[in-house]
Amino acid sequence: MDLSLSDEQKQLQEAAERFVRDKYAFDARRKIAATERGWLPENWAQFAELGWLGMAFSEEDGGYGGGPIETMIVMEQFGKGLVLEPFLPTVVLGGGMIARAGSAAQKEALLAPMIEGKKQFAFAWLERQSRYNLADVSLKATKEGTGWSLSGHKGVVYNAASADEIIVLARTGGSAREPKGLTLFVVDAKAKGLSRRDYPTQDALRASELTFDKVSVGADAVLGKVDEAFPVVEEAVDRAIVALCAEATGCMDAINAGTLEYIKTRKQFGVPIGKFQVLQHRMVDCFTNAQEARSMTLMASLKIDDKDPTVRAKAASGAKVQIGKSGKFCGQSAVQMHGGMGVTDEMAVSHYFKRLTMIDLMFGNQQHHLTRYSNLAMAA
Amino acid sequence: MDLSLSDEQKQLQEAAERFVRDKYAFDARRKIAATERGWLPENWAQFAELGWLGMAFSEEDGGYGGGPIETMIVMEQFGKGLVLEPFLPTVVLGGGMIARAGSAAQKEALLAPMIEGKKQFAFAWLERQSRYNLADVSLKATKEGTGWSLSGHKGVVYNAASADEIIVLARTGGSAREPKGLTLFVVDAKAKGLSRRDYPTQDALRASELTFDKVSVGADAVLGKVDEAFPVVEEAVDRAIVALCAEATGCMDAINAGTLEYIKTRKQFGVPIGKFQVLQHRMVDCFTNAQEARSMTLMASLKIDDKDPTVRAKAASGAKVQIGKSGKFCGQSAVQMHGGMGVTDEMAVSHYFKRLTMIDLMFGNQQHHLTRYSNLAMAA
Amino acid sequence: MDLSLKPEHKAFADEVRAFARENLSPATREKTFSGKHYDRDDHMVWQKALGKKGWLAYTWPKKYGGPGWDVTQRFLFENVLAEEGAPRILPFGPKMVGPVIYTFGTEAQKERFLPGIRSSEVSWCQGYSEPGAGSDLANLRTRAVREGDHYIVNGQKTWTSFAHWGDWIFCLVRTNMDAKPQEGISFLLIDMKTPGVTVRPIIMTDGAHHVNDVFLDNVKVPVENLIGKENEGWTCAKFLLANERLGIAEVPSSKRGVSVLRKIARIEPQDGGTLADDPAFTAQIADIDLQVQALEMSELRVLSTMAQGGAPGPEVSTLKVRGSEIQQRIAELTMEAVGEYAQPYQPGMLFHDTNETPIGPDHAPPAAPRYFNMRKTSIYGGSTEIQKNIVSKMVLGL
Amino acid sequence: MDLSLKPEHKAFADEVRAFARENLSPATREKTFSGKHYDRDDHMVWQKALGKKGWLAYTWPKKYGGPGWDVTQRFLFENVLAEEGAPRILPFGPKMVGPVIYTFGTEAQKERFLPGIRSSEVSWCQGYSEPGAGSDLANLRTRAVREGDHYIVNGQKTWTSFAHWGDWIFCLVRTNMDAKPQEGISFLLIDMKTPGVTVRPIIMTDGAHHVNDVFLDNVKVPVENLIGKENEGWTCAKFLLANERLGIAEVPSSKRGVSVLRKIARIEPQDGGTLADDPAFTAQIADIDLQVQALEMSELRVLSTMAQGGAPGPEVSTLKVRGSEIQQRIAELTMEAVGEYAQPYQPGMLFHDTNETPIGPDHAPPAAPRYFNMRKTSIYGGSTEIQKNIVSKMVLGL
Repeated sequence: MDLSLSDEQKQLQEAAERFVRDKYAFDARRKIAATERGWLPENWAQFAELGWLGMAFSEEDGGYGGGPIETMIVMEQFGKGLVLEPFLPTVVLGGGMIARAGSAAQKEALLAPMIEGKKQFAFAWLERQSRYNLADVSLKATKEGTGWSLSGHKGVVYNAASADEIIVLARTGGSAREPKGLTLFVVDAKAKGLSRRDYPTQDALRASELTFDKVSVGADAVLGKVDEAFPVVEEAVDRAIVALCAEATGCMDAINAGTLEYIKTRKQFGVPIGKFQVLQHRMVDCFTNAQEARSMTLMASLKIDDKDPTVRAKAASGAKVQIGKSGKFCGQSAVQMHGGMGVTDEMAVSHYFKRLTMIDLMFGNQQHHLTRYSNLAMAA
Repeated sequence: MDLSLSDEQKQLQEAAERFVRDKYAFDARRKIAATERGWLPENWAQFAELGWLGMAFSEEDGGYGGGPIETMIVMEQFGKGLVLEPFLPTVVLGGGMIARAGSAAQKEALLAPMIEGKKQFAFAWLERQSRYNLADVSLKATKEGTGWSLSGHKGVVYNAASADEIIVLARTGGSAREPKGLTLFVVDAKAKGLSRRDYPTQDALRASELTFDKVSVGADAVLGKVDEAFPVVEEAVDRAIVALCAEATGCMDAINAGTLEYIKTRKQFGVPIGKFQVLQHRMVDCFTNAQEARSMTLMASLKIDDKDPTVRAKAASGAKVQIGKSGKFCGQSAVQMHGGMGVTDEMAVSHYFKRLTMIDLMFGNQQHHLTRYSNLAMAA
Repeated sequence: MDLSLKPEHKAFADEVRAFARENLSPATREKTFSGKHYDRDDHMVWQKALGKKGWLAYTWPKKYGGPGWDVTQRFLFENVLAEEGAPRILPFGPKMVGPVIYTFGTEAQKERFLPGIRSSEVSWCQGYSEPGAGSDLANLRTRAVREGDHYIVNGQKTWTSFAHWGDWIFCLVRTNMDAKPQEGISFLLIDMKTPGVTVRPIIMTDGAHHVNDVFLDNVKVPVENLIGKENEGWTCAKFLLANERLGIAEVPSSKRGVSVLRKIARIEPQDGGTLADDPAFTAQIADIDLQVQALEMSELRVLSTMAQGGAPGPEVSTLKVRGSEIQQRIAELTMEAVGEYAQPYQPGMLFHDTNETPIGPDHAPPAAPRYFNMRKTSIYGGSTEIQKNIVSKMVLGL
Repeated sequence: MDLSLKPEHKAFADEVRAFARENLSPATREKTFSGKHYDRDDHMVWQKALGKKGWLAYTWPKKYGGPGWDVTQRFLFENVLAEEGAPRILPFGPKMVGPVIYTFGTEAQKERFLPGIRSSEVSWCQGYSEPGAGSDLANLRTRAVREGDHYIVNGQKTWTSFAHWGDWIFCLVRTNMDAKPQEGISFLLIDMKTPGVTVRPIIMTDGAHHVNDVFLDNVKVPVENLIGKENEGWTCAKFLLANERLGIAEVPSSKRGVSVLRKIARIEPQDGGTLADDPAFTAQIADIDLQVQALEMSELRVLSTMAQGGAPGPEVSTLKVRGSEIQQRIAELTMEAVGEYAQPYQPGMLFHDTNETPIGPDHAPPAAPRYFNMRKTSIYGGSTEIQKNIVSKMVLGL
């Protein structure tokens, strides 16, 4: 057992801290959020240069041989700055699935340029009826000559407007909600028949509704095996969950630090409100919650490479439950302790609160993952 | 809408308050609990004299024409004093079922002497496997000539050792856990083949395990209709639940008052601990919890006579959820605010805490009744 | 004791319902049930209709032009309107300054101000909070200096709801700088059109504009706009706060919220069925439903005591505390019911009439913004912490 | 970073397990898993076996006769013993007074006292709390007055666990009445057989006798029993409390508690199946299971920092707070799993060996008593409120 960071990991942490400090002051972030794209190409280029886009991939895949701990380190800092660049959809989800399931040719064509910062991805899995069930997919891919034709709808696809390729989860067989019969396709974002409705999300990210109207792709668009995508997707989503958890711990650190600072300076009845015992204890509870979130995220990051999918799934769900709970506690408490200021757009606190709230809703909320964990734990 | 007590009800309240004040000081109660019977015949005689044993029954049944509000008033005061006399099993459950389902002869033979204080009852429904499912009954009653023969086991039967008659829920038909096919029998507590193992409960009441080994009863022992007891039992238990809720509100009032007094006088770091804001707010939360418990109990008491069984069931379950939640909050908080003293046998607080805890476990805990309420509310 | 209604009360409820159905626009109703923001007209058209009927100032005694209803009538009025999807009556005129004027004002003031409040022809807003003061209300710095038959007012008010719609503002101002915090305060009515009054929007976390900063820069206010005596405004302030706290629990709208939530659960898909099939979720609805019932019954118990001549004591603070927690929880569960589709931010659907179709189901666009926005309920009107301080001190004697 | 174990650590865990299986009596194990009370022999036989093996004072450095284990070994030792159903090591000797003696004591004191602690031949108890002092530890009134080569001690200690089994008691006493509360305190070792020492049981809410009042009436204590300098005992006191707080989270026994709870859920009948089929209940188990994991990982993070030379800071207070909440919750869920059969009070099954069969299932008798009793965990060792005060001040700077 060893829970200390290596020297390289410490350097990575410092570099990520520095990036956030330099580029993501509150007002700077507001300006980035207001751009059409919603993120800055120059930041993305810097990620490539710093090696962050390839750090978690094996050297044979063209990466730098790191893993979930490196992802955790960077995502945590991204959380502190509420970073808007599409690292999760492109690198963790898109890159992760290609590395796991892609052919040599696909890795060459997709992963290598992604690591260089030249390709971005989006992952389209959700449909109106899916809620948190990854297998509740009805967008249909039917054989068409040697290739496939895709028709249907996908919703809340993060980064679809900036992505070069959309990785689409489609039904090629099986019945409704059956895990068997799902296939991943890599679809050119500009493909004929693919239309988009773009919008910002509550937390200033960008997502889209996608409509596929007989979108034709070749046989080489299939990522992994036909009908066998579900385990790939489940693993990729578990990894994305753990990365999100790391982001959330960064958000919690930032919101707690801001609130602590606020209650030390804000005066009422002639004293700083941080002198009131009720706020003191609530602030302690916030820090305890953030500690627990960090602990569960670390544990999940250390277990997510486990060969046993049950170990992996339990670790991811367990961490997601904790960050759902802790994120809500820290977010709501921070707003309350900021008083009226906490519900305005002017203060950073409301933006962290929104992000923490949205993280809970992504890939299954606290309740969903508690049930998932519970079922796995009782089955053991 | 009118939520004020009538003059008679106010008098009843005062009389019950007076009884508790005079007879149930903490040390007096300890002595009563230590008697073999666990309650005092002289107190029971006083109940009869004061008319409390008959107050909730109609005049045609020999009662005094009151109802659930009268029961609520008395039970609340009993809660304040942790009164040990078996009012709930005898009057609310036993008396209630006889009044609802009994023949004229049974009322004559059972209800009238009960009102005079000359008969006590116990209600045997629970079995080892029942948990909170009133229909999960396997004690079997088989036809034997014109009468019946009862064999099986009943558990945690309150007041069985003092009761003159045991009212037994038995299966006369239907399959396991089927509501249809249940029948109530009135069995002489000294019947041949009926054996008892008596014990105190956590909260100093008395209960027993009962074994029925071919206990023979006549046809006239059937209370209500053969195979049709379930609605009678469900209603009686709902009424008992509401009475228990009233008792719990009394417990909460007492434990809150005691804790408030304690934190006003107990000093630490040179000041009464009630000067610490965290304890102040927790104390406020305790009072709020007790208020809500009182509100839900009152509402349930006002709705328990409703013709619609769904209205009745929702009211009873709703109140039970609230007192489960409030009782736990007040009980745990009181112990915590009493510090080490709160976990000793010496202080009243631990006895109220135990009673509140046991009330939650009786006839279905908070979770059970939340589910019951939820199912009824969604079905509407 | 009895929870049932007498026939005349049933008839009354029917009358209120018929009135609401006739006078509420479908667009306004739809906003209520979906949780979208109202615009000015939604409020004003409805309030003027109530005013015309004599029902806007429904808590007032007959003497001052109110209907003089009993507790049961008020209860029914509020509940029926909530069920029918009426926007809440903006409280600043009819519930706040109106009772202050008829209790503490002169005959001339009553004649001048009460009719406009009753009819909703004149809109009011509240100048209590100041920057840096928060829940510590008495710590106010806005100054009014007497010059002849006028006060010259300088200072800043904040968190002023609907100041951008307001014709008049009632303000707490300091008229004696040397007195203790709660002394030396006066209660002043200021015409928003007076030179020197400036309103600046505060944008909420969901992008909404409800509240404002109000700057008072050498504002000249005639002395006849002073309510009560100079330096005795704290009496009016406390009276107003006690009135405010009672209705602020918002039970009728929470009841509606629970029923909307159940409806949404029956629509939201999950695993081939709907969310209504998921006992883990429906149990959470049941839990908040029961919390609403407990709060309503607690409020009725307070009202019943008041009807018998008791005054609402500081224990109504606990109703406010629980009422805000409940509103927040309903908003939270509604957002969770919507799930991933709560993520798109759709200001077009929230604030304006638009012909676009919403992203996700109709109930999706306001779900998350409402959750964010409802955090304010445990802050405004005296934060939860302040309310508990009050109860601790005034009720428990700690 | 790595959570996996090296081969030598795996071998170590196997050795500990084999030792436990050989030396724990089946009756003791059964009490652990069912949650019944241990008697004196359960503790002493086991502790003496550990002592003989050199494992009782397992946190001690080699220099003082400890095994000198690393963090991973301690972690494994504690977890394996908990899994095997060992009673916790009574901390008063090996975890409390022992480290104080080898840190602050003279060579003579080390030679005299440490062997008996390591072997468990001598039992210790703790004389910290006093009536009326509670968590305000420095507010103590027990007085020690120097007379020649003795102190004469007068006063009362309370909440003294296992004083009725104790050979020696370590006490905080006031040696200077004029100094500030935290000054003028000394750390004194007192032989329980000294005339004037009287022990009176305090009966807990479940009827158990664990704790006591200890009366000190003109007790004559040789000066050589003073640890550290006179009037500087607060240093020892603080050192001891920091050590105490770390292990007090009781993670290994909570892990066992969760697994026992799952076992009970698979036995307890409900609706023809078992409670394990009820998702509302199993979700609650999952929730506390995850809380235990978070606490364990937080503790490991602290230990990892310590292993690199860091000291345990006041933030370990939060581990104590959460550890106690978790123990309480496990006890609560276990009681709820038992349901109506938690109601019979069965002292025979709780305290004694008896041939009676229990009422209800085997796991029923301790369920409710344990729930009542576990409320103490958020009170002793510095209440939750005190711990949060400490973190607020020392960590957050509030």
